[in-house]
Amino acid sequence: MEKEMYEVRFHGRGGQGAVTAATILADAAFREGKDVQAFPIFGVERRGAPVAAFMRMDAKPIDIKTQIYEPDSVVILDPTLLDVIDVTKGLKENGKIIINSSKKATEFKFGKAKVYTIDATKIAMKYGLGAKTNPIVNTAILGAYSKAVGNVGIEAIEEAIGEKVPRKKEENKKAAREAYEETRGE
Amino acid sequence: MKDKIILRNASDIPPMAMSMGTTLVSKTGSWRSMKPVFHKEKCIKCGTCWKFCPNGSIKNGEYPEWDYEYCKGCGICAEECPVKAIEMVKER
Amino acid sequence: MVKKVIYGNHAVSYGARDARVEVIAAYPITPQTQVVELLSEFCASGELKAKFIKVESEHSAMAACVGASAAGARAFTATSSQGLALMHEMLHWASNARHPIVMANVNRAMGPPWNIWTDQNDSMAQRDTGWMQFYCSTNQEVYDTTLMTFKICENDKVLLPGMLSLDAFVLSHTSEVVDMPPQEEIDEFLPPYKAKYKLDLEDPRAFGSLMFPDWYYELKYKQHTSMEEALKVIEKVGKEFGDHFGRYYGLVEEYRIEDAEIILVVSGTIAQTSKDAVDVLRKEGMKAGLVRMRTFRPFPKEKIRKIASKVNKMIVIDRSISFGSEGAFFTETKACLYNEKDRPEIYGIIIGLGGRDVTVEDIMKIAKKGKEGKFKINEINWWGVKL
Amino acid sequence: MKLTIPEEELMYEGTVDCQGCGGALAMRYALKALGKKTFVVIPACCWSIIAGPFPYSALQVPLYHTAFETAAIVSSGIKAGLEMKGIDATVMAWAGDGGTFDIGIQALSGVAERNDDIIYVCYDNEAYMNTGIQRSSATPYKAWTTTTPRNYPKARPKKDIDEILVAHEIPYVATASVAYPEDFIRKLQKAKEIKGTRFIHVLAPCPTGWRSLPEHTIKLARLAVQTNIFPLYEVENGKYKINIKPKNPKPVEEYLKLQGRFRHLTEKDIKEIQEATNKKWKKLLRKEEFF
Repeated sequence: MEKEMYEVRFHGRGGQGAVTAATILADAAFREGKDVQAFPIFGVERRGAPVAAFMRMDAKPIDIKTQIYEPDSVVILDPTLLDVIDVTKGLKENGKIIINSSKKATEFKFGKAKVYTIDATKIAMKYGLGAKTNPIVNTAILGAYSKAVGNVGIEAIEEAIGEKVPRKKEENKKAAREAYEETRGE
Repeated sequence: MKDKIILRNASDIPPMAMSMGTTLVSKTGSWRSMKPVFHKEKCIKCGTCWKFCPNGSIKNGEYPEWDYEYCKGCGICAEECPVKAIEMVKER
Repeated sequence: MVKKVIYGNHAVSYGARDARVEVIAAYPITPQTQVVELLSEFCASGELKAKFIKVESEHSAMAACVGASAAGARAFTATSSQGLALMHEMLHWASNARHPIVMANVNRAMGPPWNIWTDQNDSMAQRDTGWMQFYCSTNQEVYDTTLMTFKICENDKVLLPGMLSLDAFVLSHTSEVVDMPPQEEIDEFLPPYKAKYKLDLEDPRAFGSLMFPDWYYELKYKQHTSMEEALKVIEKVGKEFGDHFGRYYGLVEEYRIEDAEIILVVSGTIAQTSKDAVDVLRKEGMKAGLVRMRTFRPFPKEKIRKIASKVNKMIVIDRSISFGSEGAFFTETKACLYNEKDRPEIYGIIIGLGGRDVTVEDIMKIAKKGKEGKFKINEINWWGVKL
Repeated sequence: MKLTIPEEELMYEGTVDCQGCGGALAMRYALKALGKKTFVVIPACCWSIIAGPFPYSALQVPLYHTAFETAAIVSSGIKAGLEMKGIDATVMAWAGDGGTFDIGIQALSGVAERNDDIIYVCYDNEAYMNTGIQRSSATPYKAWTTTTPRNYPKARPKKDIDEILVAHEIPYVATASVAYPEDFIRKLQKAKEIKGTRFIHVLAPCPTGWRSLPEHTIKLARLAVQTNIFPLYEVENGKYKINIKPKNPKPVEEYLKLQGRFRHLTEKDIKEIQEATNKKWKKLLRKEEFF
């Protein structure tokens, strides 16, 4: 089946804001004229447990209502998940992986996938997002997504943050922007 | 208000069970086997009988007046009358 | 006009807000909770001037709506699954007493075992309560249907409650773009509710008293007639909505059926996914079409007859099961065609119970198998069951 | 005549309550007390029938019949609707003991916890009388009903619904008896002026179910108070006040012996009931003293 739509999977832990990240990205893509969907993995979310969320965008209206099995890119909010789950499952050949990590992208190897890293935790702490034990990295990682994938602009993401983030809107926008500037690929 | 509501077909009834008349159509006086008979001479006009009638079938005047169209003949008025001015007698 | 990316659940809340509901009574249940959370915020902030009764159960939620509606107010609630089941008695009450209450039901499987994912067994179990039932397939439709349902229910010729259903998670927790018209335009489409029958100090009447067999039967006849009348009103309101806001709705949505040889009859989000399947099948050369069932009660019998008269094969896909019988849409579709001279062959498929995902590939395979006549004709076909 | 309660009648005659019905009398009083600006909500109970069959009504005020367990919450719904429509009126839920003590207690508890602005009156005839005298949790200890036969009468005491309502910290809880209409009406009128959930529990003898004489309805309702079996008291914002304290309480036997439902009681049973009554009365005196 030919696909013009673009699909993203987010991995995080309950409470880290993976679902919000998917929703903000959808909102941002919508601001650039796309039709969008964002949804959590249909399950019971518990704080700390691994969770996944999805975003689907297309220039044409989206009809499909299924879950996402073969994402074009994967965003990982919590690097500790890399040991726990197969984050590349279903990822398209030449897909992209964006990881919240202080390591260099070249230190990761996932087949033909192109890897990008950003120390979103450091950025989130710098802007006072979340608690020290549980920094909220979802806005920073979206800045990284924008740079890495390039199909949703950082300005639209900043606007979407203004709409969807209830508190510390400016700090979140700054975190996204800073991550955008700092993101490096392999 | 005592009139029976005449209904012929479905178009005469509202879409739900909404009342259109009052229970005064039902003459509960026919339930009586015993009838309260009033002895005016004994009455002290205390209002006790009027007060305790479950259905308000005793009307307030200078003296109590029984509404035999509805009075069911329970006998509370006779039982509660402090001066025994009311007597229950067999209906004929 | 505001376009927002919002959850299906929030589409319900915004719909209820923009319909200017006056009394809300609801009890939280997964996956409906966001509906009541956002409505609580609307009420707390004064954005919506309504009384929100935070009841202790769904039974009471519906009972409170019944009371509010009896007093002449526009009443709204939302629930799901077990909650809907608990309401059952009061669902009859709302309909029999002719209260135009609107309810959003997030279609969720019935337990045990606990399962919070989607299927339609919860709402199908309420088939005979006298509620109109609408099934949505996008968040936009959820919002629009909330508004339309009030207008349909409150129509003098209808005066019945209406339930709109949205699939658990696949709509309830999915963010999509929803276009919300300006309030003035909505007010024009949906003016305040003026109850024709209500509790009134000036004209005191009793409602719902004992009724003997001499008139109860006629009352049921009237209730049914109103339900039939609703078929016209639903179409009229759907058109009126389109004239106002540019999005038209009917009893069913017909998708590429003009020259179809085989038609899929589907509801909810599976129907939306099925559109993609039909597109691909068409590209591959199969003349497939889709009828998306928006309305289950009243059942759009004439509509189905008309559509069925032009095809040889129909496949009805149900996300519910009446144990010992079959899927609800399958039964109803067949039943309304039985006395037709030229009726198509009809297959009944059960799919996706308890939130099992239904993909484009599933639908394509079903259509192909149906075209080849490989389904059992006198039985239901369980799609994808692990045997 | 000398009248001690309001003269206005807001209940029509022609109702089909049994001869000597305490429940019918209680409604007559309630409407006198609350007046024309009252909405009445009746769940399944004797009053579903008494209020008149379609197309007739026994009340001169708006009346909504509702399902068994919903009197309290439907009243809240009506009140909310009226408030939205700018109508200021009293909404009174009018339920029997089954609809209050048993099947309706969940919704009633919800209403009381939220302190919804309604008056809830329970007319208590101590069993499911409308369905033909089956036990409820309001049925007294050792009483006969059709589901508690004489050789196996009710083994548990009457549920203390008033204390349950007091525990909800609502502004007003009161008991009443049809033998004391001035007291009952005063309580209703007081309740009318209070905002929030107000609960009034009125003992309404049922000659049919109690196996008593119709003319003894008032006598029994009075004896229930004079024996301390059914004390009259009110709890206003948590403060207890006993309205009638019999100087020399009558023995419970006087009350029990007039009722066929207690015909099977032994000397021991009566003694037991007397002791339980004394104990409960003492407890109430203490509550009045301390709260």
